[in-house]
Amino acid sequence: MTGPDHVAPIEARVAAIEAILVEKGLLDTAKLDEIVQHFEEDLGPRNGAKVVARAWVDPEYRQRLLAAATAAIAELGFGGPEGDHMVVVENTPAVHNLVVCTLCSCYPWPTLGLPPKWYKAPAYRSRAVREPRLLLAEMGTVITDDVEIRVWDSSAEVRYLVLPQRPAGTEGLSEEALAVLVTRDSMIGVERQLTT
Amino acid sequence: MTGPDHVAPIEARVAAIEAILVEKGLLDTAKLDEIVQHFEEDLGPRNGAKVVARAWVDPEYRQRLLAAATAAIAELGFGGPEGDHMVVVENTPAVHNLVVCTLCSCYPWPTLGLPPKWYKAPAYRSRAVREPRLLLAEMGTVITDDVEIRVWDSSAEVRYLVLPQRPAGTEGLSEEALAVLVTRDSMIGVERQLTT
Amino acid sequence: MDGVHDLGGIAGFGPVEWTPDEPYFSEEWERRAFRLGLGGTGIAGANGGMFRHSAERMDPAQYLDSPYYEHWLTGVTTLLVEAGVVTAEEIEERAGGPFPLSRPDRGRPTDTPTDDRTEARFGVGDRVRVRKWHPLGHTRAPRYVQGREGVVVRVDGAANVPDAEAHGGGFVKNPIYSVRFASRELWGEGGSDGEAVHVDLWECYLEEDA
Amino acid sequence: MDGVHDLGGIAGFGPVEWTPDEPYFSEEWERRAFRLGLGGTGIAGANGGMFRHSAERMDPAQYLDSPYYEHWLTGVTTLLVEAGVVTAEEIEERAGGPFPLSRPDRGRPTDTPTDDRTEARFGVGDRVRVRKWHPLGHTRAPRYVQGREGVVVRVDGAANVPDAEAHGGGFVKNPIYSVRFASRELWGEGGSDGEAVHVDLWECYLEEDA
Repeated sequence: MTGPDHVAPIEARVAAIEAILVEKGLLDTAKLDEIVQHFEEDLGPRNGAKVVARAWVDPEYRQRLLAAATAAIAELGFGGPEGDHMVVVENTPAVHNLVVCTLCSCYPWPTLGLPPKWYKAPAYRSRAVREPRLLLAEMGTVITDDVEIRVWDSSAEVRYLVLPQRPAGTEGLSEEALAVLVTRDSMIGVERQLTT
Repeated sequence: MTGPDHVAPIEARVAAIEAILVEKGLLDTAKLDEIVQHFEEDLGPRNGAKVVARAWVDPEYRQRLLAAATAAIAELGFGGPEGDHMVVVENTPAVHNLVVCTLCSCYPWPTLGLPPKWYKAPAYRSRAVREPRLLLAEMGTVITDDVEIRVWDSSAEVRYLVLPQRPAGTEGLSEEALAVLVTRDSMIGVERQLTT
Repeated sequence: MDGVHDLGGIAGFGPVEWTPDEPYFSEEWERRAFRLGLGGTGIAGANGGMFRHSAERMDPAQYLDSPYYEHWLTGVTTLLVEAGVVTAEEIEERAGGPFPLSRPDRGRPTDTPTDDRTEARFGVGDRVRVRKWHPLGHTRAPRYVQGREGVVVRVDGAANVPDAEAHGGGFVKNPIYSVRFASRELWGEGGSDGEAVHVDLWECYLEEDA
Repeated sequence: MDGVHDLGGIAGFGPVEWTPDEPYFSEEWERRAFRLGLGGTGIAGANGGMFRHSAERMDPAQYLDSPYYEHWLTGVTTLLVEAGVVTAEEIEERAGGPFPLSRPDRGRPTDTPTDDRTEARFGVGDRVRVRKWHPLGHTRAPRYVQGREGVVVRVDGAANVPDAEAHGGGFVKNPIYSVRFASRELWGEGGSDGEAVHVDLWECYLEEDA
C-alpha cells in the first residue's frame, strides 16, 4: 500500500501543481485570491446570526424566511455560491433540526462561511444520520426523548440553515443584541439552547 | 488524525508487547513457535491438491467429499483449526465457485495453509461479492456468461474448498501426477482451467 | 459509487473532534488547495459533478486519513492529469516525490435521463422508494437510502443530474425532492423512534412506492 | 458493527494485488504478531468473537491502510490493555512511541439468544430474510445482506453466537445456515444475472420471509 511516508509532503504537492499551472499561464492566483479573500472577510456565521435575529423580531420576515429562504436572506444582503438554494428549518419545542452532508461537505457559505473541520470529518458525517441523539448528547446538547430530531442531509442543491428558538428572557433586547447570542452551532443544529 | 508518521514502528510495537508479556511470565514463545512451525511446515495447498486429486480418481471418495468434507479430508490426514467444518463446492461446466471472507480472513488452513495477502486485502473482499465475473476476468480467469458464478462468503464456522474440474487429457495420469496440476488459486476459485 | 466517502451510518469513527471556532484555513497549503480547487476544475474542463467524483475516487484509506483539503488537491490534480493539462511525471518531479492521484473513473452516464424534465412527478405526501442501483460512478443518492421507502416533504426546482454530468452525459435537468425516512426504515432495529432523516434526491433516483 | 471491515460491495479499492505465491510471513514481525495472536487472546481472557471484534474496532483509516497482521497486533494488544494485563503507558514506553489501540467496545449482548438451541427451524429451500438491526457491536451478518431475502441451501450444525460471545453474553449455541442471495437482490440494478452469493448465517440473524 501507499504509505504516507513515501509521499511528497502536502505542501510540496500543492506548490508543485500550482507552480506548473502558473507557469503554463493557466492559473491566475491573484484573481482567485480576491475571491478567497472575499470568503474569508465577508462570509461567516455572523451573517446567519443577523438572519436569525431578524426572524425573531419580525414575524413577517420569519414567514418569508420559512417560505422562501433564499430571497429573504438576500434582503439582508447575503447570497452567492453555496447559498442560492436556501431552506430554513425551524426548531420548536417539539422539533430539533440537525444539518449534515454525509457525502461531502455541503454547507451554506454566505450565511455560515466555510465549514469547520469536524463538519467535514467522518465521525460527524457517519453518525449524524444514524444516532443523532447520542451524537448531540456527546457534544453537550441533550435533546429529550419527547423532542423529534429531524436530520437534513444536504445531498443536492439546497443548503440548510437551522432557525433556533429565541432564548427566554430576551424580550427587551434589540435585533443587534439578539444577533450576538446566535452561534454557528445553533444554526447547524449541534446546539439547541442559546444563552443570554 | 493519528498519522502513521507519529506512531512507533510496527517492529517496535510487536517487540514491546511481546517483551512485556514474556517478562510477566505470561507468553511462552517457544511453545507457540512449535505451533507456528507446524503451520509453516505441514499446512498448505499441497494438502488440498491431494484431496482434489483423490476426488478425481476415486468416484466414491468424491461422493464422500461432497457429502461430508471434514471426514473425507481427515481420511488423508488433514484437519485441525480452521478446518474442522469443511464444505467442498464442485465446479461443473455450468457452475463456477469462488470463496471469499468479506468480514475478515477465514480460510481453510489445513488444506490451503494461511491465506495470501490479497485474499485478506480490501480489493478482493469488497469486489468478490459485488462483481465476481469482472474481478475474475481482471485476474485472468474469464468465466463466460453461460456459467453461473456462486460466491461463498465464509462468514460463520464453515471453511470452503473448491473442487476444480479435472483437466481434459489427463486420463493416463496417476493420482500423484494429478495433484501436481492442482493450484491454490483453483481451490479458492480465482482460477478455473487447470493446465497439464 | 458505494465508496468510503458515502459515510452515512458507517460505524467506528469515534467522537466528533469539535472545535468552537477555527480559521477557514489552519495552514497556508489549505488556502492554496482551496484556491486551486476554485480555479483548477475549469482549467481541466471539468464540472462540479466531475470535481466531486474526483475526490470520491481517491484511495479509500487516503480519503479517510487525509485532511479535508487534501481531497481537493488530489481530486483537482487528478482531473488535470486526466485532461492532459499536466502529466503525473511532471508533478511528481516538481513535488520531489510521489503524488498520489485518484483511481480511474468507472462511471458511465447510463440509467440517467437524457432529456430535461422540470415538471415534478411527485407531490408532498407521496410515498416513494429510492432506486437500488449502486452505480459504479458518481451519484448523490447515498447508499443508506437506496432501496428504502420515504415520504416527499418538499418539492424543489429542477437541477442538473450529477450522475450524468460527472460522466459525460451532459447537463440534464430533473426535479429534486426532500424525502423523509424514518430512522427505523433506514437502520431497522438499530434505529430510534423520534428520529427522521431527510435526504434531497433527484426524481430519477425515485420510484413510486406501490 | 457497520464498520469498514464489513467490506462486501464497498467500491474504490482498485485491482487485486495478486501474487502467485508468497511466504506466510514476509517479515519477521508478521510471524511474531501471528504468534502473539495465538497466545495473547487467551492471556487477555478473551474469546474468538472478542478477538475478531478487537480488530473491527480499529480506527477505520488504520484498518484499511495497515498490513493484515497489524490488525492482529492492534486487536490483541487492545484486549490485553482492556483486561488490565498491560497498560497503554507501559507498551508505549517500551515501543518508544505511540501505539495506536482500537476504539472502545460499543457492543452489548442484546437481541441475541440466551439459551442454547440446536434444532434447525428452517430447512433447505426455505425463503428467509436477514434481520435488519445494524448492531453497534460484533456480528457475523454482513451489512450487505441485512434486510435482504434469500433461500436456505444448507443447514449446518449449531455453534456459539458470535454477537453474544463477543460482548459478555457467553457461549450460546444456535443453528447455522448457508443462505443464497441473488446478485440483483443484493445490488439491485447494479447486480448481475447468473451470479449468486451464499452467506453463512446464524438462525438468530434470520426471519421467516412471509
